[in-house]
Amino acid sequence: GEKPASKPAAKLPETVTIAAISYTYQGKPTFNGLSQVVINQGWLEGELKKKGVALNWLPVPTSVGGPLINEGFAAKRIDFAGYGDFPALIAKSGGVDIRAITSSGQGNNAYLIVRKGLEAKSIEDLKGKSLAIHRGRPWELTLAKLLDSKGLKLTDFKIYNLNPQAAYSALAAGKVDAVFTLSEAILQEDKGAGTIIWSTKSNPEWKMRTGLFARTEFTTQNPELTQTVVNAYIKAAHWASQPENRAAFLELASRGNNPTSVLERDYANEGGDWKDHFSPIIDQGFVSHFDDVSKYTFENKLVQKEVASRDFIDPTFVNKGIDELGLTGFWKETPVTGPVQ
Amino acid sequence: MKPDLKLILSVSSPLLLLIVWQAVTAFKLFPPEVLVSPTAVVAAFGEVIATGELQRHLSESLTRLAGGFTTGASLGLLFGLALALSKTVEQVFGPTFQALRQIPVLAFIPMLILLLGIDEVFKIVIIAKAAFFPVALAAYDSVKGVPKSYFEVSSLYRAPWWVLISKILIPATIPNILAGVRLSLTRSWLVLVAAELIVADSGLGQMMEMGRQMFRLDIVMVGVIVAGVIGFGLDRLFQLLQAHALRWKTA
Amino acid sequence: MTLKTLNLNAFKPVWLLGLIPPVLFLLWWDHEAAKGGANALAFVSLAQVGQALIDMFSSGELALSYGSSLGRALSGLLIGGGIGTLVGIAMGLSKPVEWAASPIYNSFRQVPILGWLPLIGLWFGSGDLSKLIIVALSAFYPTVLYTFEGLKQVEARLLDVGRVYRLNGWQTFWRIQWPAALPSIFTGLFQALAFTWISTIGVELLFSSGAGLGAMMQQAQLQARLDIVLVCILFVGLTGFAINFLIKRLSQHVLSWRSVRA
Amino acid sequence: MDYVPHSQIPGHKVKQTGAVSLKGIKKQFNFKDRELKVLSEFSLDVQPGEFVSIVGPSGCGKSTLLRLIAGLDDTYDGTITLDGQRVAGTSLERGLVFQDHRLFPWMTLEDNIALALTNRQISKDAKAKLVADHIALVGLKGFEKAFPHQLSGGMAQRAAIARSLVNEPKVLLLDEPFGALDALTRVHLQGELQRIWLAQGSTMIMITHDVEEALYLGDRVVVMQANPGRITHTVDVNLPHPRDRASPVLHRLKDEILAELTNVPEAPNSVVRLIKGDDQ
Amino acid sequence: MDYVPHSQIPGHKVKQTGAVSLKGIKKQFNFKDRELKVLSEFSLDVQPGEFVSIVGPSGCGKSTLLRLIAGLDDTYDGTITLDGQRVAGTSLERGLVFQDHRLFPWMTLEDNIALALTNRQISKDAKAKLVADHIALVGLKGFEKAFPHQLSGGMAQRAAIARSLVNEPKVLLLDEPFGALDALTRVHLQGELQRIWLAQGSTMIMITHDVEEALYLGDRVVVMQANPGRITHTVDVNLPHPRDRASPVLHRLKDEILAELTNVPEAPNSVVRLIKGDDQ
Ligand SMILES: Nc1ncnc2c1ncn2[C@@H]1O[C@H](COP(=O)(O)OP(=O)(O)OP(=O)(O)O)[C@@H](O)[C@H]1O
Ligand SMILES: Nc1ncnc2c1ncn2[C@@H]1O[C@H](COP(=O)(O)OP(=O)(O)OP(=O)(O)O)[C@@H](O)[C@H]1O
Ligand SMILES: O=[N+]([O-])[O-]
Ligand SMILES: [Mg+2]
Ligand SMILES: [Mg+2]
Repeated sequence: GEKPASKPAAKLPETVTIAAISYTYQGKPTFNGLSQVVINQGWLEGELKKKGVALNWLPVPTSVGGPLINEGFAAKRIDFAGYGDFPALIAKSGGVDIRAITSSGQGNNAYLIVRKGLEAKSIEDLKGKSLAIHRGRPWELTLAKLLDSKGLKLTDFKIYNLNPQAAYSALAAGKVDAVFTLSEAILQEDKGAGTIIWSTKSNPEWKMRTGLFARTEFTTQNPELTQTVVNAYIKAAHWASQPENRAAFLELASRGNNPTSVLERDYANEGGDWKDHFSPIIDQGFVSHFDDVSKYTFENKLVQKEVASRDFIDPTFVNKGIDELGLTGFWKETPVTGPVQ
Repeated sequence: MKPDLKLILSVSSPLLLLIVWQAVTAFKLFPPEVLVSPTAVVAAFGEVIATGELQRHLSESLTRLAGGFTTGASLGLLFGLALALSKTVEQVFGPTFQALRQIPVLAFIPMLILLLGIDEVFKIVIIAKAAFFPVALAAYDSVKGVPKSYFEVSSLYRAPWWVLISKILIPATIPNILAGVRLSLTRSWLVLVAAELIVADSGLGQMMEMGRQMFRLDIVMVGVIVAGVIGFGLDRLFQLLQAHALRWKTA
Repeated sequence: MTLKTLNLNAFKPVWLLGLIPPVLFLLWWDHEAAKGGANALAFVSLAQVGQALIDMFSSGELALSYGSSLGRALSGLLIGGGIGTLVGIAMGLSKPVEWAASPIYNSFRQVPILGWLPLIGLWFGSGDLSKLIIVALSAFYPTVLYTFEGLKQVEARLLDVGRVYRLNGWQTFWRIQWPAALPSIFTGLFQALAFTWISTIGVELLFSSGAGLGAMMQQAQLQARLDIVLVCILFVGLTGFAINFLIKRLSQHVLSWRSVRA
Repeated sequence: MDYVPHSQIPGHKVKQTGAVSLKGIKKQFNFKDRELKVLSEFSLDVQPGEFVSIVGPSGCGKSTLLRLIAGLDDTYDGTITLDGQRVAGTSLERGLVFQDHRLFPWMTLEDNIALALTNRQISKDAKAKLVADHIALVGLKGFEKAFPHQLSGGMAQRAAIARSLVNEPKVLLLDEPFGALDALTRVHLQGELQRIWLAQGSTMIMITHDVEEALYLGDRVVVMQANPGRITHTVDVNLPHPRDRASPVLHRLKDEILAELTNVPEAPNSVVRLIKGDDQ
Repeated sequence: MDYVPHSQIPGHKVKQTGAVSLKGIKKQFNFKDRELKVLSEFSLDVQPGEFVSIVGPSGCGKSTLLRLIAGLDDTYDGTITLDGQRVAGTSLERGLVFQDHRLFPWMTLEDNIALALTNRQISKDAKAKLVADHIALVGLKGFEKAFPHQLSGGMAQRAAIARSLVNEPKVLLLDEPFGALDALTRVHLQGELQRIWLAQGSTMIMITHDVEEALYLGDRVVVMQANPGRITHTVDVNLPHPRDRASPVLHRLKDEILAELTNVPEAPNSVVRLIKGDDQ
């Protein structure tokens, strides 16, 4: 896209701040996904140190991650953040100039779990029943797509706006008939609270996508630093993609909400290779996903301005990084090159 | 003379705040994405009123608040008095009361959902819990501080407990109890909004939370101001009550 | 403790009465837990809670989270309570300050904390400082209110005595107004204590994650680990109880001049 | 002097009840680290319908004694009975005028007095009438709606007297009821108190520092001394009521009592040296 | 009777200052909807070092008057001067013993008295000595650490007297200072007050209901009447100090004052009918 031609900063910033969804593990924050791998590898910190730049990680809890990161971007307190499609788009639409600079793989699965004892096999069976979802969270889009495909509308259900914690309690207590949520649904199923009747495994294209987002001002002023950060994430993705690192990665991930067994099942039966989960490549699928999100949020008046992908997605860093690191062709996706359409 | 200064000061201080706010945003000292200007808030205000959203959210919240707050505060008053007046009640319930009043009601939500479901009763119970404790504590603590001589006069005339409470203890402790009621209103608001975040489709809290999720800080500010103004109004009401109850001091 | 120092009278078993409600509650709890089914999810068995307590304790996780929440609550109480007392004093002693400050104070007080989050996040980041500010704010409100009320209720007949002996402003405050307001100020402190705990837990959910009972509880809920939630509740309650007890002792000592019912 | 039964005093109706008996009362306060013996082996028998005056030095335990009889304090040794029944807690049968007025600052004069009638099973109108009558009795007409802080010291004291009279207790305990009153009001209220006492046949125990008053009203005057509080002297006043204040008998008895009261081993010395004062 | 200058009374040192003058004082309270005229055209000149006693019926405005002189209330018409200077606000030169003791409940007896010395520029030791001396003066040795609620009524009143004496004001205003004291303590403290007055040459204005006391101590006794409060009579007592309480002059003056005090158009009637009482 066209960006204002601003000169690179003469001086490097003192710190680079990366925010990411995190969990508390043994009293300390553990980051979600690749961020923790980046930390563990220590490469980024070392590279930045050589340039006299400190690396600062900002852990944000999942429940308020979106708003916190958006506010941090707006206040220029953070430079990069790994988070979801929906909140990032909201920020962009609200005038916070950020853009997606890598993908974080195929995205997250969403699940539909129904309470014990309810004879429902599909979403259609839930018509007129109560369905809990946390409004405004990224997986609402997935639900919208599912409903759309079946010719259903939110108004066909008795919708309860519940946060996940409350939703699981209500499900267990039989106070709602179904919950639409993320992979914790597997855990709930294991605990006997209900049965999963649908997931994005049947429609991988509806998965919620996450990626690394950056403040545009920062990337234009510090392209080299940005490249370093992106390269670190690519290296982390490469590490995680190695089948021999699978167990180690799952162990890291299990420090979040879900035990390894659940993660295994979340990752299972998806076809393709293990490494597909981690591809940083921004491909056309990624771009069209954001087009969809943009359209949906605008049509549903969740945002006031429609965001054009070309202003919002910048594949140049990741493309250059893959090149620099000699990883061209390692992941199967076809990178978008040139301006995003 | 004096009342004039009072009026001037109490009107000018909020006004000054408003002017500073407008100035800060006009000079773009902070990014407009986060510190929205008063004019933007007024615009958002117009928007949510025009769509009827504000009215809907507000009436939902106020209904919940009215139910939960009045139940919680009045039960709190009774319980606090009982705790202060009866040794037995104090011995049996005192420790539990002191421990329980420190625990955020939000921590009990899973259990409450199990017991009460997720409909209005549940929300009202949560607010009632939040309203209960400040009033109970204020009543307990200030009745404990009532001079012995008042109890002696009352006991001399063998005033029944309701006379003791209504004619002696409440007047003697009204400033502190009302302060407790005012705090309990604050806390009810807080918990109401929190509860609406967790389990609701409507209400001021939901409006603010959605505003935040959707990065509409102008709408969040509308919520802030509406909550502040309503809280202030209710608070004024209590102050008037207090002035009425204390007229024996100045009459 | 030797037999000599063990004063048997001090061990009158009346305090055992205080155990009745918690014990009854636990019995009911275990009964519910034993029902199984949906109940088993919300009412974990006490054995499980005990096990969680042991696990969390031995992993050091509990101490870390607990210590960080306790530190936050106490420093918030100290800072918010301290500033609140000062502001309450200023409002209680000076009419113009009261007139100027009370509309702002009384409306800000009513704004749900959530409303401030974006602004506080913007100005102070989303780290420990912001958390501390919110916690301190929650202690600030009650202390202002009760300090102010306490000072306003000081009897004119006692102030007259100070005038007769020509006490200056400071002397009047320190010798008359402050002691007269102390009972009310202590009530404010008791209120503030609860508010700090509640906001400590709350704010750990709302800002950057890290050590803390609130964060731990939040995550445990998502993981459907009710046993961990209960251990956290237990610690919040017991700590509140203990701090309350200490402040009570202090107040009884400081307010020993009152002739109140035993 | 022999005791003249009240029934022989003209105009005095005596009830068969209202006998107060104190036996071996011991009372102490924990005062800092030491124990303060306030009453020691205190015994006194008051006949039904008798009027007993108590005089004694400041701090000798008079108020403490009345509090015990009123049932406001039960941490003492010994027994106190009313008509043979052990006194436990307060009762409407035993009224008390406190030394300090103890009006409730948030109640009007009227409401303060009406409080005493809370438990009286009579109509609202009758209550209002009683209250109004007693306000008039103590000369406070026109101040019905006044709050205590709007009353003078003597007016507040009178209000407290009205409050204690309004529900006609069988035994009335009065702690310096007329201390803050001017001579005229005092004489008037002494007369009223006597009139009520004669008409109701109630038992009265009154603390006063005015020996004349003690003699004018009392069937008996009890003289106390301090450290520990005890009875050192009892004077029977065998004169019919109402009495002639100028009676030589009363004068003689007054001298006797004053002699007893001033017969103290050591009075505090003048120890204050005056350090300022420009004319020293 | 001619006025005998104080300087001619043996033992009486008179300061050149301490003249209190009240001219045309009018004071009213807003009482409910009506105005209550409490003082009307009240004028009084007090010489330096004079002892003026004020007697008058309850509620006639005596306490109000002292509050005005003390400078606690400046909402009145007329002028009050001390040594020709208009009185504005309170001053350590004008001390006041309140009718109720007004000790601070949170201070020990000692601290309550020391409060009066807060602004006296003397050493800590000297302060402690003064406080201890005055506690002894009023006979409260041993109660230094007592809180007010641990004192008897008379003890609290004595503590209040000690507090007012301890900083030796030029003008001391006393509102029924001995009202709650027994005869012996009262005589003792009257003597002490007189001794201090004589030694310091201060001006004293004392309200009392005890006419004998007014005459025993006062150079002049001012008699007030109520509605509105005004001076109806002034009696000069031209006897040297200390006086003989049995002096026939004092007895004659007492009768004169009592006659004046009881000379009121209407005394409250006995209006209380006794509705209960089993023997009616
Ligand atoms: N704050 C007030 N508001 C209204 N009226 C008042 C107030 N203070 C005093 N009064 C009235 O003023 C009158 C005089 O009161 P004051 O206390 O001066 O009487 P006093 O002469 O000292 O009587 P006493 O001997 O009973 O103490 C009384 O009628 C009283 O009701
Ligand atoms: N609550 C208390 N704690 C400690 N000591 C007390 C308490 N109440 C009274 N006393 C002490 O008991 C003694 C008797 O007090 P009491 O009030 O009975 O005296 P009194 O005879 O009524 O004196 P007065 O004539 O001065 O009213 C005093 O020495 C007093 O200090
Ligand atoms: O209990 N509260 O969380 O207010
Ligand atoms: Mg007494
Ligand atoms: Mg008076």
